[in-house]
Amino acid sequence: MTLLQMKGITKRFGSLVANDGVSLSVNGGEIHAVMGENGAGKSTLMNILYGLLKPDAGEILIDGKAMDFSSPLGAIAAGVGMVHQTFRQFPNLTVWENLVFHNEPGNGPFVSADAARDFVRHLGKKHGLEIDPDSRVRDLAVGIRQRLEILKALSRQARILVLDEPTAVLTPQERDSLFAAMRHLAAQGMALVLVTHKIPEVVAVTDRITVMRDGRLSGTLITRETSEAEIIRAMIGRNVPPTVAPKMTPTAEPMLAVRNLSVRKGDIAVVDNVSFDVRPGEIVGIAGVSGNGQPQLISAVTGLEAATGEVVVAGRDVSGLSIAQRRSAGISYVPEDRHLTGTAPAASIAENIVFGRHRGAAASKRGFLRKEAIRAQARRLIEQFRVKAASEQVPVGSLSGGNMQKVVIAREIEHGAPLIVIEEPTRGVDVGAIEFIHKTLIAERDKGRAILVVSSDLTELLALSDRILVMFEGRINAGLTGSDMNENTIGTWMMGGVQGT
Amino acid sequence: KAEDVSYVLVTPSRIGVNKFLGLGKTGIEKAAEAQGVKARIFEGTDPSTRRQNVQAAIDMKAPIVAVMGFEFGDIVADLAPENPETKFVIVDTCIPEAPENVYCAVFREQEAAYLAGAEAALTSTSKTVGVIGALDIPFLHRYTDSFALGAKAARADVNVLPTSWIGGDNPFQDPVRAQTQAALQLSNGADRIYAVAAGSNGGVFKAVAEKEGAMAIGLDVNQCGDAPGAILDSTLKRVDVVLPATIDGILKGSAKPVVSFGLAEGGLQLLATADDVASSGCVIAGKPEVITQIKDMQAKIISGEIAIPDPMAQ
Amino acid sequence: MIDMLLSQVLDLMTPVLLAAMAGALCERAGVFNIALEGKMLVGAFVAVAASIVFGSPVLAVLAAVVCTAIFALPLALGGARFGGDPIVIGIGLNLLASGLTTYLLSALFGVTGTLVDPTVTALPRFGLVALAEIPVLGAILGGHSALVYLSWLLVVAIHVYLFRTRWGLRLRGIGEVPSAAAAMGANVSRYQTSVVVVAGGLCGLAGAVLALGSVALFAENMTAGRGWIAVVAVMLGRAHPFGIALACLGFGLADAVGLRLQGQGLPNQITDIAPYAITLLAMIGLGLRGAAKKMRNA
Amino acid sequence: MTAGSLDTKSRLAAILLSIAVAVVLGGCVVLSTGANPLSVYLEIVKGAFAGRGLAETLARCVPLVGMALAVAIALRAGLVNLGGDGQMLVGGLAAVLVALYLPVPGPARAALALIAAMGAGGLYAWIAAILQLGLAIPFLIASLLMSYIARGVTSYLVRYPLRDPATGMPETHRVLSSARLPNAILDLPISMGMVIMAVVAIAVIVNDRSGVNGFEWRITGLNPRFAQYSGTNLPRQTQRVAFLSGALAGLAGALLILGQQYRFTDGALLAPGYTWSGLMAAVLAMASPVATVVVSVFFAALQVGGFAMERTLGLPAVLTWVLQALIILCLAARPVLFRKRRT
Ligand SMILES: Nc1ncnc2c1ncn2[C@@H]1O[C@H](COP(=O)(O)OP(=O)(O)OP(=O)(O)O)[C@@H](O)[C@H]1O
Ligand SMILES: Nc1ncnc2c1ncn2[C@@H]1O[C@H](COP(=O)(O)OP(=O)(O)OP(=O)(O)O)[C@@H](O)[C@H]1O
Ligand SMILES: [Mg+2]
Ligand SMILES: [Mg+2]
Repeated sequence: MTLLQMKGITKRFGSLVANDGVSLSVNGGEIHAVMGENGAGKSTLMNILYGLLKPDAGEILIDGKAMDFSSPLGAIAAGVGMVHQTFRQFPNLTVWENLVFHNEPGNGPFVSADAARDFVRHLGKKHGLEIDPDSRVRDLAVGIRQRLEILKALSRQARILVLDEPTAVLTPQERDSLFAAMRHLAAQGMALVLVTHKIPEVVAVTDRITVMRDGRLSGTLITRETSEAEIIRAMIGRNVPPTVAPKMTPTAEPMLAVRNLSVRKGDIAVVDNVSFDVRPGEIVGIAGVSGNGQPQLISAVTGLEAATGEVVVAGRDVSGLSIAQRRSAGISYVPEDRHLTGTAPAASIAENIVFGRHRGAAASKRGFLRKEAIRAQARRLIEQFRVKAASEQVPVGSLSGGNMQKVVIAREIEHGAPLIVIEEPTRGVDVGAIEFIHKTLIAERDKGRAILVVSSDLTELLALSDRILVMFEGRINAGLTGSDMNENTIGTWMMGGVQGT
Repeated sequence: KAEDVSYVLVTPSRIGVNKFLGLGKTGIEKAAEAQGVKARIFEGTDPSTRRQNVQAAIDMKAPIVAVMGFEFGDIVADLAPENPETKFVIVDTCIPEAPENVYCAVFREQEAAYLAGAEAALTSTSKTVGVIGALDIPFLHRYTDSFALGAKAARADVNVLPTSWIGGDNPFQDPVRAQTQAALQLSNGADRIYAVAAGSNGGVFKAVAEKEGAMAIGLDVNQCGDAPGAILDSTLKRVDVVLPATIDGILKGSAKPVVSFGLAEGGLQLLATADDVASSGCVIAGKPEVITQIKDMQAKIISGEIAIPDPMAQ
Repeated sequence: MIDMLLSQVLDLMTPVLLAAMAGALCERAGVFNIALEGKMLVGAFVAVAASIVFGSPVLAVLAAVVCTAIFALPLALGGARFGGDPIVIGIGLNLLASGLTTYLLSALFGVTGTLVDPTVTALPRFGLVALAEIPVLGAILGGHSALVYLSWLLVVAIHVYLFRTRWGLRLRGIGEVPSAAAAMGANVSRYQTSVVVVAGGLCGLAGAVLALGSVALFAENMTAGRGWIAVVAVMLGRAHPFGIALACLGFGLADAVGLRLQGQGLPNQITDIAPYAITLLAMIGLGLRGAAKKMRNA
Repeated sequence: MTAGSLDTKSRLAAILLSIAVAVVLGGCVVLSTGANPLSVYLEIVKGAFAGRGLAETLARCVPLVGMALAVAIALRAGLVNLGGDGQMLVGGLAAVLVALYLPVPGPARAALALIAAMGAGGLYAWIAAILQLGLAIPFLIASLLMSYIARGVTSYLVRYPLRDPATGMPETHRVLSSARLPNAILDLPISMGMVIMAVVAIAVIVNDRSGVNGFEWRITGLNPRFAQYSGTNLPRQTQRVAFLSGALAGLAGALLILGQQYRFTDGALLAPGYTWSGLMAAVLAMASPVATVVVSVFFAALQVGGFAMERTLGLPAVLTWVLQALIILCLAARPVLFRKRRT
């Protein structure tokens, strides 16, 4: 039976039609995927369902009854839960405070902290998503914060659960346990809507797929009866062959040489005596369960974080140098979080692209910006990287995630630095853009650049890397090449490498 | 034609802040009325608005422009030479090498303050007196230092507490801080306090009113009604008399460029020595023996037998 | 001597403490409240005016609370509900308060400067009977107006509200990430608006204490910067009720000690800055310790 | 370079609309006192721009624009400078010391006094920046607290060691005419202060729009993490911006003293509340230098016109405050008027 029905939903932002008469129906007990390119209108549709946006036209039916949500409050009351793509959390509050917010256990006006903690533990155990209820959210790793986000939705006794790209930051293990939880919930009669760009996940876990394209419904597929290629075609109107590039084992002098690198937080070494090389013409991937020191390792290499040990770039010891000096020594860096670190969202595309090299001769003259040159460069990169944007002058923050990512990558590749350090190259990015970004990175490798990639997406690591290093508890405990580079082996090493080896 | 002519008074701050400025307002109104012209009052708040106001008064061809306070010293010095047909009256300060169209009326506040100190000492039972000033500016030392001098002169064994300054963000209008200061002086034994704190005086009065036997002396106008029974006396500064008189003198051509007013000229007065002290509401009215002593002292000051130094000149 | 000092500190700091609590609530709700000074002034004016009209201190305090809450509406609606800039609205309100009270003073009562009226009585003072027995403590804690005791109860109450109740939790969340709070179903603008209004009432209370706590009169701009001290106290206390209370206590103490140092011949220009200088020095001290700790860890 | 032109237009419309609302509201207040709102507004406009009014408005612009830009450049880079009062005071004091006591010829004294003022104001703000960087005391708090300290110390200095005993005020001696800034250039009512401030304003605007430094500061203000990741040396930048902001405040103080007051009088620099008016202007203008200058000029005109109106109509002085407050509140509330556009 149909639990949720959205009919003829239309939503405009100014002249842009984000949703154009979209319909969606989801049954109880069903896991339903919503797919589409970046900017296709998925988040908009889900925000309407959750009462965050008001549709210009169309209706929402739950259990056949027409709903009119003016706020998330109404949606929550009607049994809609949502795991947002961007975390909606309070970093300075504790996990339990975040979880019971607006739904607090306790007597009268008082919140019972103990009841709330028990609730967190209980819920975590039940769904295999355990978190310490008393830690501050700001201290948590991204993966754990994602876990909290899912728990939050589960805690509201939602009958319809929307997950907007929930797996983007999860490790395979975390992802699998999430899927198990999702199946469990579906079995209890819930309707689950999964927004994602990852086709294997869709194939693995969903029952039906609604595909969107340019704000319109492009088709509804039954997962069992369809294929990856068909889904992709519905999404972007063409086939995307999987990226296969021959693996390389260059022997040139290392472009990046890391020696005995350690980062301490209090008494704990979050990066513990790590050494490795990246050579020109190779892509080295770093795998690991989140919370094992990958971001700190990258920060130590790029100079965002203080560390002991040695970092040598192109033969030059950059250990004591500032970020700017390391950049000019030859590091380019695509950070994990494009909103928080990778861009100034309120500034224009052109400004974001030039920033960091605005003092160079191409961008400025005697202390003044060469605005036309800067814009021309931005226009060229927008074209080259196929960024969907009205012009180079629109704020980067108004781009969809995939396009924003392309801007960051374009900017960093444009540096021409011999070493590219890149975190989560395609998080939240659609298949078309993933293909493009992967091809671009491989092309850069073939031009002789050294590339260091951190990704929580193993498929991506396997597709890109010539060599994979696995991090566990701050150390690199495996360096895998050739036939050792497969999900099983990597997964084992990610868990510490005890069983089965 | 007469309706278009105005005498203008320019004050350094909003009139409400200080009773003294209110006296100036009365004074200019009296002078204007006597000549059948209008009186205008321009209230400034800061150096540039003060200057603008004086300039505006000149521009509107006011024959008499009176200004009150030290704040106008530089302004009049700059503007008077350029505008010889306007007559300037400065209250409280004179400018060196003043042009002919500038008249100044200064007061010897130290004389009245001296008497206030004597009176406080003579009536004190705790043999301790104090004074509270708004802000530690040289001018106010005429009151505070001379008060101490007078107290000591009247009674050698009297203890004069160090002057308390209100300070803070709004010294002339902070009764709460004034009350705290006064309470502190009272707890240090003072039972007579001279309140030299303009709009903050209310706090001093409140503090003495709450303490049995303690009394305050008011400033510039008769403040005895503000806390009946708790105000011993007030020192008066008769700007309301001096200003019209000076203007009258200017019109008659008899005014001198520099006139100093003290007890002798009736420019300053301790209410105790006034003829109508009985109806003043001041506590001192009931102490004729002290009044006699004070009058005696006043006579000596007027005759020059007692010389009171000007604290500002030091 | 010391007991009188501490007793004075309690009296002096109460208006600042109440205003700072108002500031803390707004800060927690994510509305920067820079209008404490103006709101306190309105409270002081209304308290004295109402005292003349009604002749009852209780009604006077109530009127101050209600009117100041209303006066806070522009900040509540403009700043909290409709996304105006709270700093600009706050400065505007300060200006308005100063102009309006001065204007009403002459329009309603025909006076400028200071409004004294025999019918205005100070708030009654209580000696806490049980405390009066104890030698020093009795002198410190006894004999204050009810609002002095109330202000300390309020510190505890606001702490409990913020950190123990569901509404406090929601408020903290709203102040931190309003969009997240909205997504969880909290009505952000309603919380913010009502908190700013309640804070207005608290400022009214602060003004009432200032005007009626002991002096029982109103003088133009008599708040004399106390609202700004409250703003600083909110920052120093990091919007934490106990931290703020401590900051206010420190300010009050430094101020009272400053008054006494004047008596020892220190120029008042220097004693006036004691509260700020001591605060800054204390922060530098803490900062140095923090920096040293970091060094040791690195 | 952001797609701002369209936005600027609607922002301008919003500002005009809110001024209109304020004018109507203010008119009601005026009516309630029995006066004629039209003549009140006419007198304000005349007072601000007609005859001597224009020169006075421009003169008031000098410190106001200075203080507003001081806040704006810091705000642009993400620093909230609440210490303008203190920076202005130390700047003013440094200026007057050089102008009074440095044994060089007059005009050189004036020039050196300006430089000293900028150095002193800048250093004073720089210390607050160091406190933030080194000891984690937020710049906003440090600068504010240091303001109070500057007030006390300068007050003490001019009351005692530096006092001119010839006056009854706590103030220094008067700066000699030769060391003052000329008040009329080429017989026009344009003072040296105005010229200097205009040059500074243009420099700030150009730097913000086209300078590499301005670009860097602006991006830092938008997202310091991004700026840092892109290679900006944040601590150094914070120090520089703080210094420049303080230097501007110090310059404003010096221009007041060398161009208008000629001596350092306790309280005189702060009495008109330039710091708060400036903060207000900068925040209203969302730290855009051009808008900051425009809003400051508007405030200066409003204040000068208000005083003139008060004089000619003899209305209660506080009415001007109330009017100003209403205009500010309406300006701040413009999102209310334009709230439809947000959803
Ligand atoms: N508040 C808004 N104002 C203006 N345009 C918007 C707004 N929200 C979304 N859009 C636009 O609507 C379109 C659809 O956006 P939406 O976020 O729904 O895409 P999406 O399918 O979720 O993309 P992604 O895969 O990147 O998450 C995009 O072009 C986006 O720029
Ligand atoms: N002011 C705005 N103008 C135009 N578009 C906007 C604006 N604000 C938000 N958007 C759009 O809203 C959409 C929804 O934001 P959301 O947080 O879901 O990001 P996203 O595009 O899905 O990116 P990501 O995958 O990086 O999170 C974005 O695609 C963005 O284009
Ligand atoms: Mg999306
Ligand atoms: Mg996305």
